[in-house]
Amino acid sequence: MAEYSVLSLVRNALGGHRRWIRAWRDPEPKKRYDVLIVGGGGHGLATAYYLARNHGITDVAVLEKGWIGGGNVGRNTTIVRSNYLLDGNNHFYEHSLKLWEGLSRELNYNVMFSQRGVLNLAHSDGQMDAYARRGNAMRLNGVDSELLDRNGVRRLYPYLDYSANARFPIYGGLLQPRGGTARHDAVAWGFARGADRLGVDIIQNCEVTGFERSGDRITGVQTTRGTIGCGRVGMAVAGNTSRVAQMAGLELPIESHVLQAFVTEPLKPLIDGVITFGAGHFYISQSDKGGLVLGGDIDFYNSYAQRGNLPTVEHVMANGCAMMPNLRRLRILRSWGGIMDMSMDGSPIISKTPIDNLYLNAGWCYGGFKATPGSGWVFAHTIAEDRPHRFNEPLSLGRFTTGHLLDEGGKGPTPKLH
Amino acid sequence: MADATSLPQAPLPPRRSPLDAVWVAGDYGAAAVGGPGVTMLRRSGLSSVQLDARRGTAASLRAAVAGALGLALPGPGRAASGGEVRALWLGPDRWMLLAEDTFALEAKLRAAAEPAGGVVVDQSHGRTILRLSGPAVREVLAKGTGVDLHPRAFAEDAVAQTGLFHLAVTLDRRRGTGTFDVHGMRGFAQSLFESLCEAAAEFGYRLSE
Amino acid sequence: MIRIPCPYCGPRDHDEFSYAGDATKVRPADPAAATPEDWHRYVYLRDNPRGAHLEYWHHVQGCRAYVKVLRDTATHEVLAAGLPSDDLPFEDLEAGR
Amino acid sequence: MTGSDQSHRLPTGGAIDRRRPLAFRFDGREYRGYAGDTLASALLANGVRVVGRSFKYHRPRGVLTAGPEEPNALVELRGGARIEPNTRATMVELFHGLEATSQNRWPSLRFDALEVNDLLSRFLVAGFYYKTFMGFPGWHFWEQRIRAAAGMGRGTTEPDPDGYETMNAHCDVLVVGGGPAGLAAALAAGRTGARVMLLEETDGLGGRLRSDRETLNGTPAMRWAEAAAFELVDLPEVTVLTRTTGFGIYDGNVVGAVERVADHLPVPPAHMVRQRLWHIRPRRVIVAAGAIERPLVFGGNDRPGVMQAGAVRTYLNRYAVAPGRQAVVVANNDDGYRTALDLAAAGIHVAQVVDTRSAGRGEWWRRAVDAGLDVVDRAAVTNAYGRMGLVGCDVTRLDGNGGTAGNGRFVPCDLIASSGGWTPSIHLHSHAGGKAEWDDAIAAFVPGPGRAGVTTIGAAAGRFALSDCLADGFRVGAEAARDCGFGSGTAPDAPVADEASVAPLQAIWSVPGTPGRKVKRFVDHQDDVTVEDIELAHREGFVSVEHLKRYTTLGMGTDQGKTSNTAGHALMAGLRGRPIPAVGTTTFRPPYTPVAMGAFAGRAAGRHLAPIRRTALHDWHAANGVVFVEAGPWLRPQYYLRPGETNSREAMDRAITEEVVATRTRVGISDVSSLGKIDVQGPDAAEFLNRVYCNGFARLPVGKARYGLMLREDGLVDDDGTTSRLADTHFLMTTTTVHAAEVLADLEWYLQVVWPELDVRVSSVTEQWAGMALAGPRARDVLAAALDPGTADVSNEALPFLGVTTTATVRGVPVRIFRISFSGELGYEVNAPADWGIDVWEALMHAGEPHGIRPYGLEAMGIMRIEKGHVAGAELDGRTTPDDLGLGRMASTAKWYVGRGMLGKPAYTDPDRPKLVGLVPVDGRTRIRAGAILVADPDAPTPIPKLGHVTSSAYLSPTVGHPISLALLARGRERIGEEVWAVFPTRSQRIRARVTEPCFVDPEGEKLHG
Ligand SMILES: Cc1cc2nc3c(=O)[nH]c(=O)nc-3n(C[C@H](O)[C@H](O)[C@H](O)COP(=O)(O)OP(=O)(O)OC[C@H]3O[C@@H](n4cnc5c(N)ncnc54)[C@H](O)[C@@H]3O)c2cc1C
Ligand SMILES: NC(=O)c1ccc[n+]([C@@H]2O[C@H](COP(=O)([O-])OP(=O)(O)OC[C@H]3O[C@@H](n4cnc5c(N)ncnc54)[C@H](O)[C@@H]3O)[C@@H](O)[C@H]2O)c1
Ligand SMILES: Cc1cc2nc3c(=O)[nH]c(=O)nc-3n(C[C@H](O)[C@H](O)[C@H](O)COP(=O)(O)O)c2cc1C
Ligand SMILES: [Zn+2]
Repeated sequence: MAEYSVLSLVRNALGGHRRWIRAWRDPEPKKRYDVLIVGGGGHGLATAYYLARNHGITDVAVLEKGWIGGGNVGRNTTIVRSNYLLDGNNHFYEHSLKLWEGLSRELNYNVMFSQRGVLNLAHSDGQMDAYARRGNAMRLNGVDSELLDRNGVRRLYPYLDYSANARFPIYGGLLQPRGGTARHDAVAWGFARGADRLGVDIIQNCEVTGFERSGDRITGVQTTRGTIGCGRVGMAVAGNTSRVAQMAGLELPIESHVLQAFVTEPLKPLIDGVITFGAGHFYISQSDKGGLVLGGDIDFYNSYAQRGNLPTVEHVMANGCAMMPNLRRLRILRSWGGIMDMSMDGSPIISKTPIDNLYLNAGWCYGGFKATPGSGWVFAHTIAEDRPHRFNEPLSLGRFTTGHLLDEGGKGPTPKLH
Repeated sequence: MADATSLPQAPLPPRRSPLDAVWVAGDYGAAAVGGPGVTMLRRSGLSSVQLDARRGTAASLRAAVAGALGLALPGPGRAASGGEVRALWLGPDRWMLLAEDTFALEAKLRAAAEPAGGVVVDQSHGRTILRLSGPAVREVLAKGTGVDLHPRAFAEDAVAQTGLFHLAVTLDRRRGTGTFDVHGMRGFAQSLFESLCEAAAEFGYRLSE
Repeated sequence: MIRIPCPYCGPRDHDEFSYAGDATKVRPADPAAATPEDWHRYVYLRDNPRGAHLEYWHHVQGCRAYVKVLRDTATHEVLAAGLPSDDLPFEDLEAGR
Repeated sequence: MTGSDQSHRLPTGGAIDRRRPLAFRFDGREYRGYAGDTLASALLANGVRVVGRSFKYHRPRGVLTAGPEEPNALVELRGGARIEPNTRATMVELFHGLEATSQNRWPSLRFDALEVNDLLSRFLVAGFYYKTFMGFPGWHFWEQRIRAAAGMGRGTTEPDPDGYETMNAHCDVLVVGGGPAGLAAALAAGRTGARVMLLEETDGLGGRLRSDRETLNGTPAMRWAEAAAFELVDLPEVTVLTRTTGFGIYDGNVVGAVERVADHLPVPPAHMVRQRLWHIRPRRVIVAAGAIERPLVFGGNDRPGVMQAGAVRTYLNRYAVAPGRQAVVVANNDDGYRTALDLAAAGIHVAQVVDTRSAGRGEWWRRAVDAGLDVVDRAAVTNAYGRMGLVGCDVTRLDGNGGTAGNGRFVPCDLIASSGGWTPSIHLHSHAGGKAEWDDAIAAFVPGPGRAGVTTIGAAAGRFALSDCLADGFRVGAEAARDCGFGSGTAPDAPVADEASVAPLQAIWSVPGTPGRKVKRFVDHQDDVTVEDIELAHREGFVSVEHLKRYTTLGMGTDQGKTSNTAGHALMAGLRGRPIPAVGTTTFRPPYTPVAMGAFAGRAAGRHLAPIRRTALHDWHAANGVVFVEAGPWLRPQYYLRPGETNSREAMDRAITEEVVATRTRVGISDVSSLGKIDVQGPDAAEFLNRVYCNGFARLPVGKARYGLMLREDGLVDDDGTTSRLADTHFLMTTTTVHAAEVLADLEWYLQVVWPELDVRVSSVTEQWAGMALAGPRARDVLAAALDPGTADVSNEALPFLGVTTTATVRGVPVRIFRISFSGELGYEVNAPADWGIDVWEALMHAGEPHGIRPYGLEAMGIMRIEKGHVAGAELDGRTTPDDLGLGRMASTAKWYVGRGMLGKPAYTDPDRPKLVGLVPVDGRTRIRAGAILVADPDAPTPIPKLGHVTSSAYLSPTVGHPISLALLARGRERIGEEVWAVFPTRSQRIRARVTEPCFVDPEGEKLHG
């Protein structure tokens, strides 16, 4: 019998739930590991899992400075999609989406991946053209996408603002039916438990504070729990990327910015899928608990504080209420922020680095949650094989030098605009 | 090059205001005992001429302007009046000069300021100026701007370049109780006007000719 | 609201400004002599420190000056502000960090 | 339910207005209360006990508290478009005609089908959903059911009819909380003349003094509060805002607050907003937010009728409501005695006073005993009974080792007043990054070191004695004013509180169950988190308080754990065998209490989402059949209908075609005012432009215009436009509409930061000038006819292509004329001072009448520029190099300019890069839409390799007679004449296309120069 199943649940219920064991162990760090993963977020944990599962590398520790899942994986708006324009991104994210589709069973952990559809609204002819291009490019890659006109959008969501009062009328939208949401914490916990069961040590409250070097190689990492030796190091510290990289002497094309997110009081089902506003940055979905989960733009200044300021809050709400005027009376229950590693072209970096045995997973901007399984998969491959997987070849650090940028928005090297 | 500012021959058409389509004089909003909380009027037909000092010419420019207009160009955050002309500080080495004429001020400034290092740019048609007065003016403006308008912080002749209802404006605190001139961009004039009216509605407001 | 003391206008809400990023980045002074590597560093690479950060804010809705601001990226506290030509006590802070 | 008409209203007392009865409805049934009641107090006055259902187990729940921390009594207030789900009945001021409905139950509050969850609760433990629902029929199936069961109140799909707004404020001292501490602080600061603001969440000042029977110098303390309130109102620089919650402190100590302007009214009257959001920028913040009482955790502690002790006092003293007729009081601190005495004073039978402490016999105990109350200590309520309302409880001795001694004694009661101590409201202190420190004496976190300028006082600082609260307030208020330059900082004398000494609290985080009885002990009432859930989380390794929260949902309800977090965290600390401060607390986040999204949005709703920018010619268009289109902030003419014509697809198509044909064959005019115009002046102006444009500007002659291309620092194309030299040191730059603001900011950047040595001034003159493009073979005739005679010569010789003249006048209005063209026709751009824009436009229209002039809009303009192969937004998409657009030769090799350093990147020079080409359908008919992808073989297996995409398209070029498109195509220039597939899978289209030069009309530019 699977460790987690209806039957095990019933059996444990009858036994007063006394026999459940820890979801993951709490080991003391060993002196040395083959691979150290710095960062116990979604990507770090998924990488450890796939190192063990796909490559048989189990002498692995994930070092997390706080509690696992406390970073962006635990504070994002949980939108999962693969509706990217540029091939370099599209293939990668679609790989990830396919992994999502089997993830709960793979991990024997219900990550509540729910394919409720992601709809991007368009508010001008130009935007419709841009969405058409994206939708068409996706289809050619074998990815689902539907171009909706105004009536198509209205059939899905009759309560958006179709009135003459709308400042930016809805022209139509791009729908990815296979997109959706997942239960963010469960993703971290599911990968942690999966990795743990395969022998990976998950070490919390263990901050990496420096690297031990011997020439171009890293021999170990200094942590708040002592020095740990290693064969290879994978870095997946999201918003903290520049700081950890600096310990290894690397300067990266990354800025850290704060992105806020919000949840309303819990409601009976109101919004089925994910809707994004096209005339301003705003996206919304409803969690299974009932809260509307929403977000928008970053705060537009470098930040390592996991909180933002009122102008952005107000901007997000104004966009939301413009898109859905029925939101106005609903109340925001909680707001928070996460620190995002904004790359210079708005696309991620999963790459080897100038240091032989140091590998980099960063630059996730607004959108790395959806990448979690795919990122772990290709990052594990990159670490295990010392060369990129075909899906992360375009995501190399070198693209900033060669000019093979992946700039979905065409915004240029201005992170705040991505 | 001197634009066609040598005074034109033909009689000029009257100047239009971007608020022509929406400005109907009268009382609006809540009925307020003791008169409207805010009275708004349009200051139309003015010359608004922007004057910049080129690099290192601020002092000579000040002297030239003082000589020609009898006006000391004000420092940051201040306005000054001299004769028929009012000067508002807009930014480093930049002022807006205002007078109740159509071309005379620009011509005068070109003659006096350009030789002293001044750069003259006519903005008369680009800005829409509303004058707000009345007991509720401060509250109405405070709904749209983060600048402190309390007399302790924003006394007479104080000037601020700021956002008002998210639009770039210049606020000019005039003499007398609670009178402010609001200079906004022409294209946004109607949006600014609507925002001001909505903000003023609870106090009652008057649009006067 | 970050309150930024504009050297001209006094303290203003940060949303009157537009953020213009890292002020320690110096554009190659002699473009002809600059190597691709120099341009790469200038355009793409960032120190991105946690703590004191020297940065530009453009007072777009105010006096339109670019204001140099020393701000702590961990607390958002503004430590100093001045004009682009001003030396703010960044080095001191960095040294003490 | 036993509700008769105000059966539980006390005959006297309370701060209600008995002369103003108010009728209201709950679940359709009519009741009566009084002005001054809350919905909760009015329901209790009517004997209504069950008001809601819990989140998960759907257990019947009653009113637990009397404040914003209420986890149970959540209702749907009002209805229709104004429905407000999850509204705390304890915070709703009663008004006449109020309608409220219970929520999270079906079909009714009394009979809720999902109460079955309570029976299944042994399966529905914390996190059960992570362990199941993975197999057939899949999560999606179960999710629908779980979602329907989850959630609380219902939202609406109708737009909210009410208004909101924002208000900005500045002050020296801001006081948050209008209890005794806050009042004292505001008084002390206000008397100095400092600008002071005081925020109070409820409808009146006084805080706990409104609920408690405290006295100062022998008179009720509330009298002092009333006097303080009067004094504050009279101080000219003091602003008191009631019904206003300070919901968060942000950077710069800016406090966000929401004022409920009209929530206590049935509907907002005309011109009144419903709520107002305040941005307050104080120099000093004093937080006097009080403290929140914790319920004790015992079996059945969620039964309707179990209430916080402090809330019981509020209902008795402030609302004159008897929350029960037969009470048991249980506490681990002296609040039990206080409450018992108040109950007794109100004539309510106190069946038993239970003190869980072993050392609680102080002055309050003595008073209780002296009053003849039946007091038992070292005992606890171990289980409470009564599904729809309390009927009694077991009172059991405690053995002093965390267990019970002997069997419980059943005590009949319909009210249990419980107190587990008070938790200071350190929310705002924490928002500002302040630390929390554990205080063993009160068993709660109190404010530790925090941000400069923010001070927490009174009960919010863990100082519960009234005398301490007043002393804090007076002292800190005076100091804060002094720090702002007002007064000496000396605190005024505080009135003397008549207080009994307090025996120390002894924490008890959960009361053991009675052996052999299965009971649920609720830590978090709203989210149904029990002691067992916390034990399970511990067992499974979710031991950090943050994991605990996320695994069990402790503190994640609408109350955000205000009553539950401390106990929950303490229980985890106990399980882990670690001290509570080492385990810590979860993060406090704004808002302090939930805030409506509309309040944040303010007036930026509907069409006010973003301001609208109108051109100087707007009113003319509006009067002449225009259809406007949103272009960023601008409203621009899209096309013009005939007089009286209604808009339709056909009308649009015909209008656009006519506009193109008129312009190509006769003359057209369009509004180009929105193009950015930047005045550039100074001795170094030419050098400056030479650096920002990739092509040369240094030698542009005076009186000439030139098309310029600007790159970003990364070498990709940023913007384009024509720039004219009006005088040696004076240029006028134009930019695209979308990039105008950005380009100006960039120019300022280069001048202020990068090249401060250049002596150049730039300013936007976009608004100063109305711009009109006059184009077509007859353009010159029209222009010449419109000009005031003798003001300018516009002959081909005098004003050749790219010539500029500034001497002309039209109807006396000085205009600038630029011979440039976007349409490829003989064309002029005429700029007129904006206030005369319409006059000049009308003069041109008038002069054009004999030539059949037509105004044309963006659509026609778009078609004509595609016909000419001119690039616009879809090609300048931030990913193209000059060479991609066929403009590579513009990039000078003779000088340095922004972006040049990057142009050598391998990817930019890759011959496979897509290049601008034209496309026509091989069938001559089918439109190749923008967004189509170009491929060699549409039947190739996926992923199908892409060669490029269609950027812009005209469904019909009236000039060439068939559809045309522009595209970026790999090796495009080499493929001219070849065929490719343009596929549009989202419309199931594939079209055979021939690759052409990107210019379809007049490639030699004869028209332009003619
Ligand atoms: C508000 C918000 C909304 C978002 N919405 C979405 C969305 O809807 N869809 C989407 O796809 N993406 C979204 N994202 C982005 C997504 O959350 C992130 O890109 C993704 O989670 C980043 O990867 P991660 O999970 O590994 O990062 P994290 O969870 O941040 O993991 C990094 C970990 O590294 C640890 N760490 C850092 N430094 C050290 C050190 N020195 N030593 C040890 N450990 C260290 C951190 O504590 C952290 O736990 C959002 C992000 C935010 C902030
Ligand atoms: N019995 C006890 O042990 C005990 C415990 C705590 C407090 N008290 C008594 O309570 C009183 C405490 O005085 P105090 O002034 O510190 O607190 P208070 O509770 O009397 O007043 C706090 C006030 O702040 C308001 N408030 C809270 N948060 C707010 C916010 N975010 N925005 C706006 N308003 C907000 C509340 O509505 C309340 O009116 C004293 O009388 C004290 O004796 C007694
Ligand atoms: C998808 C999602 C849904 C959430 N739902 C709730 C919720 O219902 N109640 C709540 O209190 N917090 C909710 N949160 C917010 C968390 O409480 C928390 O604020 C967030 O994970 C960031 O952590 P922090 O606030 O501890 O820094 C949610 C967060 C996310 C990402
Ligand atoms: Zn400024």
